[in-house]
Amino acid sequence: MIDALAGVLLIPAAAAALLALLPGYRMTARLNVVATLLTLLTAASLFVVAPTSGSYLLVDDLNKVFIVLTTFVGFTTSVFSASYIGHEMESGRLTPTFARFYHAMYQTLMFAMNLALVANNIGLMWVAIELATLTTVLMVGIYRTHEALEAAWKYFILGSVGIALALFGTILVYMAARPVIGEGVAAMVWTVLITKAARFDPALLNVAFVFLLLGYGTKVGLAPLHAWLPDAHAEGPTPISAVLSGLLLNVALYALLRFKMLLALNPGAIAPGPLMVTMGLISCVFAAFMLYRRRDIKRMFAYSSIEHMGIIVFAFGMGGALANFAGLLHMTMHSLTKSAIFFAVGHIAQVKGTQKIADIGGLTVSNPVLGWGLVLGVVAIAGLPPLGIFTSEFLVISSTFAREPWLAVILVFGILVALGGLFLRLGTIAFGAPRGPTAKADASYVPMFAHLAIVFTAGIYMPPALVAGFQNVAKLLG
Amino acid sequence: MLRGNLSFDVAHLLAGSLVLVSFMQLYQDRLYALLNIFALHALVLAASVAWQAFIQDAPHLYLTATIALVFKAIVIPAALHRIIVRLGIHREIETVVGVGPAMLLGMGLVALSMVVMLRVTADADPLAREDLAFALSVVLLGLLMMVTRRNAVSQVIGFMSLENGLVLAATGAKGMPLVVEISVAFSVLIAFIVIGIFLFRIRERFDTVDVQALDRFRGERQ
Amino acid sequence: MMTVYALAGVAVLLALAPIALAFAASARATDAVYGVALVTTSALCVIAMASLFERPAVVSTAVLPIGLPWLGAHFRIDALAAFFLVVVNLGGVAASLFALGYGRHEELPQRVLPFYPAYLAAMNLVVMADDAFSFLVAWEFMSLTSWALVIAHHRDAGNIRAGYIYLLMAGFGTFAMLLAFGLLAGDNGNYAFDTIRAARPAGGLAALVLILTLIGAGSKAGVVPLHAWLPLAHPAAPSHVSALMSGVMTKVAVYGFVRVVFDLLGAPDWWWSMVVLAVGGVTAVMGVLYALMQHDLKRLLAYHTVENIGIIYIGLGLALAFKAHGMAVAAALALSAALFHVFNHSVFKSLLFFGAGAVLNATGERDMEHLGGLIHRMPQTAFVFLVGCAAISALPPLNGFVSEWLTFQAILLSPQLPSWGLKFLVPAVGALLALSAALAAACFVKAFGVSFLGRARTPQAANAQETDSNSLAAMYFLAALCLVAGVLPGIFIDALAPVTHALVGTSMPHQSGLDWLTVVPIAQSRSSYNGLLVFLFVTLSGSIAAFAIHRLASDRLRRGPAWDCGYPDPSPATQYTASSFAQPIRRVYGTTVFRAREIGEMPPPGSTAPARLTVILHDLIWDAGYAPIAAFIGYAADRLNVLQFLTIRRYLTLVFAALVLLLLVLAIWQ
Amino acid sequence: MIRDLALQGAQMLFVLGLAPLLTGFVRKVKARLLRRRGPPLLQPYRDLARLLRKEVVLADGASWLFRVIPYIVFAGTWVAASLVPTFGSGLLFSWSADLIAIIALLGSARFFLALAGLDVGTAFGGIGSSREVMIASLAEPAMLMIVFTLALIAGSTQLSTMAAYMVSAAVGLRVSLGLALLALIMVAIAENARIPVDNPATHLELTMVHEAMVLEYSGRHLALIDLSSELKLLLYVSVIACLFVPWGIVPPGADAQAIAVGLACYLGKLAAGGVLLAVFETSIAKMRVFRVPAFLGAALMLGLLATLLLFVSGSL
Repeated sequence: MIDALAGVLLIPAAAAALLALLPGYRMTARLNVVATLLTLLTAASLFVVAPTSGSYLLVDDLNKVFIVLTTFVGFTTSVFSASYIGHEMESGRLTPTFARFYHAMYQTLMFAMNLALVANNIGLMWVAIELATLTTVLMVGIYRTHEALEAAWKYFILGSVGIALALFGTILVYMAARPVIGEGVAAMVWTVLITKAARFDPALLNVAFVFLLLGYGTKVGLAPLHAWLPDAHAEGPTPISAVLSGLLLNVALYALLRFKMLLALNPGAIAPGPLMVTMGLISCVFAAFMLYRRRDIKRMFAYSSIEHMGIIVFAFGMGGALANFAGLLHMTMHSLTKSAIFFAVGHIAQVKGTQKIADIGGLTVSNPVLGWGLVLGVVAIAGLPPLGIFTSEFLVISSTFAREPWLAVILVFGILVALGGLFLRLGTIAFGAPRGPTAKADASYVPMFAHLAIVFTAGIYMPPALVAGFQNVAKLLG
Repeated sequence: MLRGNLSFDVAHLLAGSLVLVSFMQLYQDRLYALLNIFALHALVLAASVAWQAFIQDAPHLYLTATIALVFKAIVIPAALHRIIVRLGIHREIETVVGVGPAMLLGMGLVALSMVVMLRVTADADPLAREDLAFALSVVLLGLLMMVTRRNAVSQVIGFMSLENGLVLAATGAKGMPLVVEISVAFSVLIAFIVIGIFLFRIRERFDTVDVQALDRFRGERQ
Repeated sequence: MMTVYALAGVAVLLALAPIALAFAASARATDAVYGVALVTTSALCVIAMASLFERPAVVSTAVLPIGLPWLGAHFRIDALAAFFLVVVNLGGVAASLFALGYGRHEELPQRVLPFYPAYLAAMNLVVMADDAFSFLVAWEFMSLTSWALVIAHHRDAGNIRAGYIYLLMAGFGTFAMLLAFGLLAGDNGNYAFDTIRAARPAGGLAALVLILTLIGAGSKAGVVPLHAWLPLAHPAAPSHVSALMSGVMTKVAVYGFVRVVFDLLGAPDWWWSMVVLAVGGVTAVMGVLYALMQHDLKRLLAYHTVENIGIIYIGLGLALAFKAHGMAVAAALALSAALFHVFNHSVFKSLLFFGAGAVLNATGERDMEHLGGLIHRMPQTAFVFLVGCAAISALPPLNGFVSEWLTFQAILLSPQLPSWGLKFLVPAVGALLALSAALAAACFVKAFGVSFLGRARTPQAANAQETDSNSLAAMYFLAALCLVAGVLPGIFIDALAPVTHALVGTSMPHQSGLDWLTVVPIAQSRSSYNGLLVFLFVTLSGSIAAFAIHRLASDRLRRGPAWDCGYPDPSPATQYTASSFAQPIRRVYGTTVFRAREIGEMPPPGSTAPARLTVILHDLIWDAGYAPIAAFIGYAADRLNVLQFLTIRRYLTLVFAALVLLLLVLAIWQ
Repeated sequence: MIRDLALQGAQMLFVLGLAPLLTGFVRKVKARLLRRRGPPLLQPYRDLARLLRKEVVLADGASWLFRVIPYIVFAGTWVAASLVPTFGSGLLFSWSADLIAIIALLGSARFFLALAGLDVGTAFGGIGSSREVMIASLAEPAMLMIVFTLALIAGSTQLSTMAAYMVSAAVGLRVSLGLALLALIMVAIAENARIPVDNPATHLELTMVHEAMVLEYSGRHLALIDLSSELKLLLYVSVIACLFVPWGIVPPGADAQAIAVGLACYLGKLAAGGVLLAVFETSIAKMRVFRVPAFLGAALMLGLLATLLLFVSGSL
């Protein structure tokens, strides 16, 4: 029998196969949208009827949140990408073959990410994340330009090493679990592992976590493992940048969280918190400084993604009900905001015909809607109220300062530096006399403003159901 | 009992020799020789996997062994051999740090992996424990190779020996599912890398496969 | 109940913003927006006055199911909030009225109209907020909207830079407040003010909170050395917004300080007040000295905001000192002085910015060196601006004098303080206060004299037109307020009684009802002031003299050329300019404070080249405080930027290093 | 009540009438000291009368403000002067403005006078105003520090109360008082534009401050300005008198004879003050403008020192 859980996997898989065959980008683009919409609906149904988790697939409060977020952003991005790809085809940057390939890959990516999220088996999860990485590698290189290939290659090599490290960690977890649980699949199943984690061998778990932290941390884009991220964002098609920042990073983070829970349950093991806090702080501050010398608008926002991932990892590393809640909220808000920003940036790049910040200016004059959309997005991402990210940053900082004042101060420093970097550029991009061509952007602004609307609402009012869900998860994460 | 001891010793021997071969790789400064040593690496791995298959009587591991043997010991080296010929870079490998320091670093890494792994309480069976220690050192040595060699072929080799270490660990982990799938997946990954090198060669975007040339354009350098 | 009404008003303002956004293009949008804003703010003002005068003891609260879900958004109007609501909305009323005329000349209305009501709403919300989250949201929203207004005229790169620095400093301040609240709330997040108030935090934690609040609220209020953004941002905005920023928003910042330090925190330590006093004194003097060096009219006014904030902080510091030593009456006096000055400054600073705006409209000039003689072209504006100048220069019988007089009276109580540090600090601060008052008078002689008196220096100034009736109405309204508050201060002081009673436990003796409406802070024998009588005396004796002379002696009058010791020069360039007027003061103070240098170049005999005098001023605070930070960030960014351009192998090395490092950590762990 | 009112009114007219005489007296003494016969004592009255009768020549550029200012200045100074106890303390309205307010009144007079200097738009007016405000920016704080000292001693800023306290035995001899007196004298000299800060008699352009400011005034306007500066001089002398030599001041509600005595004392004090001033002025040279800040800064420091010394010397 096929329940919703299987649905979120089968629909993208089928769509991928279909899209690989169908020619012509208009129809396929629509099909792409339909497929993602269906996936979204199926995912949403998870909240209504929760299927029982088997030994390979699993659904609980934690990954429900992630799945719905993934499928939602996947949907909106597909809407955006429909118009975006259309423009790319007309401008001739993409050939029909590549468009077909693109859509197939898009669905494959969706499939891989969903699989990683619902996998109840650490091995399966690893496979899924590898698949997701490879598909994104191919999409990053899709323009076949010198820079694109270079970015893809960099991503590929670093990604592969990350994958290898993650695998080694996975094996170690299995080794730790086997004496307790016994041989076979059972020793790789989340639901089982969690129950018995307390009796695992701590030393093995420690080594395992180190490898997993680095392996999946590479995907999360934590400094100093981040190198692939800015280029991949900058050179790939914008929808992919949106998906990368909005989703793939989260998926890797999800894996990390699972293993953190595992370690947290084991009294003998090293506390995962401090490691995550350290890497989070490094990423946040480092990325903040990197914002200042950026000449490419997409690369700049890629670095801001690193910064926010740092904040999120920091929050989860701190742990505790408030911090975990804040981490989840921040992750959600960041996904929505950052993808919205990338939508805007995609339109900008198409209007101005460039990604060079120096050649973009006065958007609020030349393209008011687009310009103010970007301003709103940056205001949100910089953590200014009344948008959602302010709430999460408020919770993270205020809850941290009471416990670890200095950490909070460092974090605040990073956030301030980042704010400075973002608004320094925004001043020239959005305001002042218009620069560059001012073509009409014939794209749909719906996805962008939909995301921003959600972020805005969340900043003012959060539905109790959502809050309750988040709080459960926060408790789950300990 | 005797079998237990024997099986342990053999496995231990094979794993240890894998580490040894990794050191030999570090020692090489000719591409051809490096290729051959890597083939040897794969060979030893195949043997050890096969042995594991035998003592765990897990037939599916034989498949992994075969993959290791055929794909890594024969196909890939051959392919890389052709690349080297094509690119005419069979002269020498320019290393970042000299062989001596590389060896010393390697020693340090092995020692580190020992220290880390022997922390593991003995109730996890010694076989696994020793295997892991060796596997970890192989992984680290492979990574070391990747970062100390400038040219792409040797980096690919480094990556593959890293991955050999993974397979060693995976097979050493008694009764671990998905081992075969994983090794297959990795072979695909490596194939991608090799193809990538071919691809860049064929499209003649980069005049050499020296990784530095590969990212001559880096991000925003104007 | 009051809170609910007030929130309704705020909701109207908030709703106005998107509507304005939609219709900003249409011609009548300006009148509509400012009209609605005018009505709403007046309603809010009435509500606030009602809750201040009618039932000051009653505290009305409201909780909305927004904000932090498990907390909700708490709002509360007590005496303190009510008083500041009056200040905020009075400013709002005046600004909206002024903008009804001034706003018509706005060339980019769509960049002003949507943010204006939102800005007003934000300021109201800050004052009403009763939990840390709502407070900070409103606080930062206030910064955000005002930022948008600052960069409304975005084609001027200077405005963009001003907005940038402003937003950075605002973020800095907000984070400081955030950390303070983080301390107060504890790690399980009791963000509601009631719980914090109940906890009555004290000791080291409270001290840290005080410092953080001083930084956070201070950076918004423009306390030296955190003032750098203020003189850049306030002038950049349209004038009615400048008035709000300078006259009202800085007061909201003061409110934040008072709310945290006097209300939320427990019993203060005596040394807190020393910090606040020192900061206040330095701020007052530095602010006015900066102002004297300016010849941009609006920037000069902005620097005077810094000065007055200093005066307010002196009052607050005194109140803190007295409170710490349990001298409730004295504390009430000092606090009343500070709060009364809050009100007064909001009134005359708005008035002055309106005047500057009117001048800007009429001449297109903010630089005083290009003005002059406007009193002939714009007599009414000149008159109200003069009233504002007299008020801010603390001249009796206007309101500025009364609040400073009260502050002096509070200072005169300082010998009763037991702690020696304060015994010595307070008189010194008093000297600084007196100095700043005198310098302020000098500065406004310059401001008014150079821009309104003398002869027109440019054609624009010569052909200026009197501003429109709405703007004049707003200005006359505020000018009248200056006089009333100066002549009948007793009413205002009594209005402050519930506030001081809530914050320091008691309040000044009841003023109104004393014969002749005299103000008696402590005791008749000690000191008293009667604005009404002074006003009457002055007007009477003045008019008597005039009458007598015109009747008994001559009233003949003849126009003639200026005498000027026999060398009158027709060129208006021979007049004293702003910088030449300030030259003596610059030589006295500037040489040390600004390392001011004058370089005079005399052309050789026979050459027709003009002689020039160049004046070089250094903003030491900027050079020592802000420039290094910027430099550091640039340096770090450059250094780290290398990491963007490594080879793949180097990146792998990073990964490898991280791995080895972590393994080492494991190896040595335990 | 009526009596008090009458007393207050009498006081107002009294100072008004007396002020020119003091100026004339000082001039006379100065002349004598210089071995000149000098103008007659009543010369200032004659000057005023003549000026009042003359027509006003108003500069072309002058605005309405220029014509109003003399009255404002006069009114402010007069009110201030009439609130200072001269021969009798406890004036009816003395509580309506304490010493700080009186200083502030004089301050506003100066504020408007400085504006007048800028109104016509001449170079000399500018010089006068800018120097005037520079001097004031130091003189006013110094004055306030002196007020602090005295107020802290007397526990009040009400002149009557202070005078009453000063006459009582509770004062004792304090170093602070000496410093305050010294500072007060320096401030008074500066405020009244006397040598060495300024020279009331000069029309040597570059040295004048006060005179440069009022250069464009003529006729009745000038008369009012001169009268108010004479009032100011009287005011300062009486302030010094009632604070530092408070003997013989008539307490409120005394009989006519006592008042007569008080009057005599007061006139004596004025004469003494005038003589001292004259001697001082003749024995010292005018200083350069940019040495004035040092002079007044010294006064400010003295005032501050006096305040601080209060805490160490003597008991409060």
